[in-house]
Amino acid sequence: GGQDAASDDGDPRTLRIAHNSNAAALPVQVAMAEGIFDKHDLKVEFTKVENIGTLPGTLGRSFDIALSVPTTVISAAQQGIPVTQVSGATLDVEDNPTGFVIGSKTSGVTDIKQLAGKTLGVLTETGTTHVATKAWLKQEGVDPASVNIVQVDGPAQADQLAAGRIDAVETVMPFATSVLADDNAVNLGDPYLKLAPELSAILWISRQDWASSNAEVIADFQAALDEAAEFIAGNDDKARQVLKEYTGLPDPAIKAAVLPTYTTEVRPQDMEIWLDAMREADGFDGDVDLNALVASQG
Amino acid sequence: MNRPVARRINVLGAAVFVLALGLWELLVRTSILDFAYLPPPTVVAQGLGELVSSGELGEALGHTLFAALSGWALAALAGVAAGSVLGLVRPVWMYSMASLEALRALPIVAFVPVAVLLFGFSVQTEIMVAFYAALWPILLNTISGMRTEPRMLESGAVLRLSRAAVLWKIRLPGATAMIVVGLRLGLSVSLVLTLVAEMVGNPAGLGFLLVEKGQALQPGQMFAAVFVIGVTGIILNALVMGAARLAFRGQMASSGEVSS
Amino acid sequence: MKAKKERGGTPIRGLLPLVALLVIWELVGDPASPYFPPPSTWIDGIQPLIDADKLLPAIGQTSLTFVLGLAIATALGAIVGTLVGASRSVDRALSPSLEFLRALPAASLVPVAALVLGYTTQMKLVVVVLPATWPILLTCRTARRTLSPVLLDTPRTLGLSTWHRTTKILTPALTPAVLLGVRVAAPLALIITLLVEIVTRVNGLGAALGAAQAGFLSAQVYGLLTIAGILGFAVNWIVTRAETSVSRRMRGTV
Amino acid sequence: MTPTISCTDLEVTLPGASGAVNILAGVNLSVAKAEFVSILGTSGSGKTTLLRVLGGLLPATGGEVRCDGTPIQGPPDGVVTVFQDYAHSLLPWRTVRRNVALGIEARLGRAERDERVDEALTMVGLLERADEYPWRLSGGMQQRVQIARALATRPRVLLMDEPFGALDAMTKASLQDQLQQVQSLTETTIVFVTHDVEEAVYLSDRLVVLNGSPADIGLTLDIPLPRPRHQISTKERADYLELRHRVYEALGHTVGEPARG
Amino acid sequence: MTPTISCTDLEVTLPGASGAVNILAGVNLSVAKAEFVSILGTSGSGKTTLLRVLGGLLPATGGEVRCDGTPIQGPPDGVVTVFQDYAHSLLPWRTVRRNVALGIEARLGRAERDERVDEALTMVGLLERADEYPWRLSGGMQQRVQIARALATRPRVLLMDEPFGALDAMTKASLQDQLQQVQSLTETTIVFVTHDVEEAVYLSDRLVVLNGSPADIGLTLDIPLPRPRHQISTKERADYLELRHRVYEALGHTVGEPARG
Ligand SMILES: Nc1ncnc2c1ncn2[C@@H]1O[C@H](COP(=O)(O)OP(=O)(O)OP(=O)(O)O)[C@@H](O)[C@H]1O
Ligand SMILES: Nc1ncnc2c1ncn2[C@@H]1O[C@H](COP(=O)(O)OP(=O)(O)OP(=O)(O)O)[C@@H](O)[C@H]1O
Ligand SMILES: [Mg+2]
Ligand SMILES: [Mg+2]
Repeated sequence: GGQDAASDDGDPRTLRIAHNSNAAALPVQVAMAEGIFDKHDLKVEFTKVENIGTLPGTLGRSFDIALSVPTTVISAAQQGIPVTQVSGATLDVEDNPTGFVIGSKTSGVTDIKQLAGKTLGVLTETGTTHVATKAWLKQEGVDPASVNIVQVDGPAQADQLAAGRIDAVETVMPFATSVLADDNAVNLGDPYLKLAPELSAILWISRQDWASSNAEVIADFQAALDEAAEFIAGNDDKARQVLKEYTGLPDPAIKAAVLPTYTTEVRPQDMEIWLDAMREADGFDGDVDLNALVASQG
Repeated sequence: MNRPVARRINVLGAAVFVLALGLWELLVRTSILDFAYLPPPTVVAQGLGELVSSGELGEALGHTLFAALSGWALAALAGVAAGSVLGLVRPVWMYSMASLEALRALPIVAFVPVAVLLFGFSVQTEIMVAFYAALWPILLNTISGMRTEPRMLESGAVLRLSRAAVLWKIRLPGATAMIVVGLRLGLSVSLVLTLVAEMVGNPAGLGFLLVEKGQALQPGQMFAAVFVIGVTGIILNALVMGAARLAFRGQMASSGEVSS
Repeated sequence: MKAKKERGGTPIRGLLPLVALLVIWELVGDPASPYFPPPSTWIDGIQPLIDADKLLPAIGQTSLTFVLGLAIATALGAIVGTLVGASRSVDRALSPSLEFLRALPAASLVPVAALVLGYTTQMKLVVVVLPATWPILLTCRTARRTLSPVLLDTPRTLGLSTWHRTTKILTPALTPAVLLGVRVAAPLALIITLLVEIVTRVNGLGAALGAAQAGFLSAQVYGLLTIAGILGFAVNWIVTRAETSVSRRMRGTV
Repeated sequence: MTPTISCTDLEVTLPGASGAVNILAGVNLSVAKAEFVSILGTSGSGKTTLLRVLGGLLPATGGEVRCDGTPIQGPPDGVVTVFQDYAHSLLPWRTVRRNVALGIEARLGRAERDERVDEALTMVGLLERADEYPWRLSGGMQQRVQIARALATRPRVLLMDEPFGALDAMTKASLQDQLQQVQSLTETTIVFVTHDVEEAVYLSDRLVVLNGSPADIGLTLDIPLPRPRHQISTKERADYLELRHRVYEALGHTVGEPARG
Repeated sequence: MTPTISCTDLEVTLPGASGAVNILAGVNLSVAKAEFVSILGTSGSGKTTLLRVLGGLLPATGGEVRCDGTPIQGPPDGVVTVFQDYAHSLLPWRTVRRNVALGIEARLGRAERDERVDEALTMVGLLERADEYPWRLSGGMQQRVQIARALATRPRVLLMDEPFGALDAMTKASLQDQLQQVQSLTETTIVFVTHDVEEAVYLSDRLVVLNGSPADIGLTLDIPLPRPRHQISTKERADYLELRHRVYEALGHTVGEPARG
C-alpha cells in the first residue's frame, strides 16, 4: 500500500514494532515506558498483533521489527521471504522454563510416553512448541503421527483439558498457570529443553535488506533492550505494571507470572537446532541459508 | 403518538432473549455448566462495564462499524447495479455468471492474509473483506428479484414506459423485497467477516478486542465483546428494516413487512 | 416475451473472464514470488499432500462437513423460515435471538461448541449450521409472506391436512426461495467449515490450508484454495441448476 | 331444522389505508340444506368478504358463524369455496388434471380419483386440455378448472364467488344447467355470488342483496320458480320476469332491465 | 384511409403440452379511426390472443399487423391494452393513485397529472379509495383501477379485454356510458373483448365473432344504431333487439336471448 511506502522513506530511527501479548516482549514495552529508547535516540511505533505468524510477510511494509519464533523464520526464509533475526528475546534455561506439556490424571497421561493414541491440544500445529514436542516424542520412542492433534486456543485450554475433550495440552505462559491450577493436571516437562539445555525459542526479526542497511540502529535497539532487561530485574513491581498494561492480564495472573530469562544475543547455534528439529520431526526438507538468517549479527 | 412507538418495541422478542440469558445464568449458577472459558451473563455484564469504562469498547465498536458498514454500502451499490445488469442483460449473464459463481465460492477467510499483504494492516483490508462478503447475497437476491411478473412488464410496455422507467418503476420496486433480504444478509455477513478479518488480520476493532481479551484471560470481557457483536447485529438489522419501511413503504406493505 | 432456450444452471462459457484472468496472471506472474505465485506452480504446491495421501481424505472431510452442514441448515432454515413467515408473533418472538446468534463470530463459538461436543465433526457442524441457516431462513420467510392469500386459502377450503398443505402447496411454492437461500448460504457454509478447520486443525482442507499458510507455502495455499473453490463451485452449480429447473417448472419461464 | 350455514350479527373489520374499515355489520343469513342462495351487490360492497367468512377463511370480527349448528373455526369439512381470483388459486406447477385432483387425491384411490377428475373436467368442457399447465389456458378456462376442482370433491356446501364471470354466454348457460343438475342429485347447499341478475334469478331459491357501508342485507327475495328450470321456458315465465324486474329495482337500476316488448 | 389498426392473414401459434398449437389462422380485421369494434367468442377461442397481437405484446407467427399503416414491433405509441388479468397488472407497491399515474407521470407536470388521475378515478368511482393499495381492493375495484390507468393516458387506441367482467350491472352501465362519452369526445379507437352480447351490441359500431380451432372471424356484424345511445331508449329499439337476436344466433345460442314478450 501507498502509505507503507511513505513510511519506508521515513526516519530510519523510527521503528515500527509489532508483537503480541507475550511476556517475551516486556523489554520493548519497558524501554518505551521508561524512556530507554529515547535515550538511544530511537522512536518506536508499536502495534499489538496477536497472531504473529503472519508478521514476516508484513515486514518492510507495515513494520520494521517484529516478534517471531524460529520455526516461522525458517519456513518464511525457505519460501523466499527475506527475513533475518535482529535480536534475541528470551532464553529457555533449566530453572526457568517457558514451554509446557501438561497431562492429566483423569485422562491417564502423566508421562510423555503415554501420549500415543491420545489427543493433544496444541497452540499452533506448526509452532515451535509443537516441533519441540514432536522431537521429544521421537526421543522417547513415540511416533508423533500416533498422537491426535487439535489446535486449542490458549484461553480455552484449561477447560478443554478439565472437561476431557483433550488428554494433554502443549502450552506456554500465562496459559500454563491456569491449566496447572487444576488438581488433576500434571506437568510433563518443557519440550524446548529436550532439544538443548539452553535454547532460544522466541526472537526479534526484520527484513534482511533493512537489517543490513541499519546495523547501527539494530545495535542501539539491542542495547536498549539490554538496559530494559536490567531495569526489569531491578524493578519487579514497575515491570509487572507494564506487563499488566500491554497484556491486559488480570492481577492474579500478573502476580503469579514467572518472567522469562531475557537475552538480546543472536544465537546461530539455536537456529541450527531448530532446523534439525524441523527436519527430523516435521519432515521439513527445505534448503535454508542459516547464515542469512542471522547475518545482521555484527 | 405514544402507542405506535411502544408497539414498535418488540416486547415478546426481548422477553425470549432475556429468558435465554436467564437460563444460561441458571445453568452456570447450578454448576451444570462450569467452565472458566464460558462465564455467566452476570460476569459478562461486569466485563461489559469494564470495557465501557476503559473506553476500549467504544473505539473498537466504532472501528468495526465503520469497516463493516463501508464495505456493506459499497457492496450494496455494486451488488444492486451489477445484479440489475446481470438480471436484465442476458449476454452479460451468460458470459460472466459462472466466473462470479466461482469467485463467490472462494473462501474469503483464507484470503485475509493475502489481503493483509496487499493492503497492509489497515482498515482497507477489512473494508475489502466486508465488501467481498456482502456483495454476493445482494447480487444474487437482486438478480433473482429481477424476475418480474410478466403482466406487470406488459403493463409498462403498454403504457410506453422507457427502458429506464421500466427498470426504475417496475423491476426495481418489484425486486425491493428481495433486495432488502439481500441487504440484510449482506449486512450480517459483512459484520461477521469484518470480525474475522480483525481476528486474523488487521489488529483493530471488536474482532481484535475479542482475541486480545481472550489471550489476556479475561473471558468476562471477551464474551462482553461477543455480546456487543450480537446486539450490534440486532440493532443494525432493525435499522435496515426501519429504513426500508420508511423508504419503500409500498413494497414493504405489499410484502407483509408492515403490519396493518 | 421470447421463450428462452437455456438448459438450466449457469452456462459454463461464463467462466471465460476468470480463465482470462488466470492466463494473465500466469503470463505476468513471477514463478518465484513468495506471495503471488502463478497458477502453473499451484499443482507442484499441492504435490506433497498428494504424495502423502493427505489430499483426498482432507477433501472428503471438508466436503462431509460442508454438505451435511448445508443440508441441515437448509432443513432448519426452510422450516423456521416458513413458521416465522406465517406468524407475526413467532417472528417477533424469535427474531432478536436469531439476529443475535447469526452475528456471533464462528471462531469464538468453536471453544464453546468443543466443550460440549469435543473436537469432532459434530462440533464443526454446529458451528457451520448456525450462520448458514440464516440466508435460507430469511429468504424463505419473505417468500412465505408474499405468497398470494388465495393460494394459501385453496388447500384450506379443499380440506387438505396440514401435512398435505405443507407438501403439496408450501413446499413447491417455497422451493425456489429456499434454493436461492441455499445459493447464498453455500459459500458461507464453506467459509465457516474452512475457518473451523483452520482454527482447530481437526481435519480437512482447512487444516491443510492453515498449515500451508503457517509454513508460507503460498503455491500450496493457492492450490488448496482452488480445490476449495471448485468444491464450492460444484455445489453452487448443482443448486443453481436445481433452482433454474424448479423455476421453469413453476412458471414455464426462466 | 338447523341451517347448514348461517351467520348472526356478523361484523367484519379489515385494515385500510387510514385505519380499520368496517366492511360488514349486522349481517344475518341462514342457508338451509340443499338451498341455493345468490348474493348480489355493487362492486366492493363486501360479497367476497362475506363468502370468505362463511367459508371459514376469514375470522369474523363480531357475531357468530355456524355450520350445521357448530361455530366455525377454519373451513368446515365439505365446505368448498370457489375463488373470484381464479388465476392465483391454481397451482402453476401442476397440470390441469393434477390441479383438479388436489382436493381428492389424499382420500381416494387412483382409479376413483381419475374417474372423478375426468367427470369434473368433462362437465366444464376441458377434458382434452387435462395435461396442460393452467398458465397456458385462457382466463375462462382457468375459471372452469377451479370449478372442476371444487366439484370433484363432491362438497356438501359450495361457496362460489362469481364463478362464471369470465365465461361466454353459451358456456355459462351450460355450466348453470350442470350446476343445477349436480345440486338436485346431491342436495348440495350453494351460496353463489354473481353480478348477473338473470343468472341469480334463474338459479336461486333465494336471493339477497348486500348494500350500504358497512354493508348489510338490504333485500331478501324468495324465488319460487318451479324446478327443474329451463333456459328457455323458465325465462319466458311471467313470474320470472316479474322477479327479475324487482331485483333490478332493488339494485337501484333504472335501465338495466332489457326491454320487455 | 389507412385503418388505425389492422391485421391481415394473421396466424398465431403458441406452445402447448403436446407441441405447438395453432390458435389463430387467417384472421383479417381492420379497425378505422374512432371505430368501436367488439370481439366475441367462446371461452378459449383466442380473443385475448388476438388482442395481445394487436397491442404489440405478442409477435404474430404469420401474417401482418399494422398500426396506422406501419408494421407493429412492440406496443405502438398511444395504443393501450386493458388486461383481462387485472390482479397481476397493478403494481402492488403503489397506491391506487400512483398506479393510475404510472403511464403519465413521466410526461406530465405534477398539477396536470394529479388532475388527470383524479378525473380518471372519478370516472370509475374510486376517487375516495385513491390512497389505498390495490391488494386491499375488491376484484371489481381492481379492474376499475386498471381502466382508470388506461384512460388517464388519453390513448388513441384502447384494447380492452373483458374490462367490465367483474362489475355489477349498475357500475357496468355507468362505465359503458362514460366510455361512450370519452370516445365521442376524443375519437378513440376501441377494440373491446366481451362475453356480454348486450354490451357488445350496445357499445359497438361493428362486432366480430371468433370461432373455430384455429380460430378465425366467423361473423362480422355492423351495428348501425344511432349515437349517442341510451341505456333505456336504445335497448328498447326494435333494430337493437333484432341485432342482439342475430348475434345470439351466430353464437349458436338457442336459449340465451331473454324472452321478448
Ligand atoms: N385484504 C383486504 N384488506 C383490506 N380491505 C379489503 C381487503 N379485501 C377487500 N377489502 C375491502 O373490503 C371491501 C369489500 O370487498 P369485497 O372484496 O368483499 O367486495 P366484493 O363485494 O366482493 O366486490 P367485487 O364485486 O368487486 O368483487 C372493499 O371496500 C375492499 O376495499
Ligand atoms: N401463454 C400461453 N401459452 C400457450 N397457450 C396459450 C397461452 N395463453 C393462451 N393459450 C391458449 O390459446 C387459446 C386461446 O386463449 P385466449 O386466452 O386467447 O382465449 P380467450 O378467447 O381470451 O378465452 P377467455 O374468454 O376464456 O379469456 C387457448 O386454447 C389457450 O389454451
Ligand atoms: Mg368480490
Ligand atoms: Mg381471454
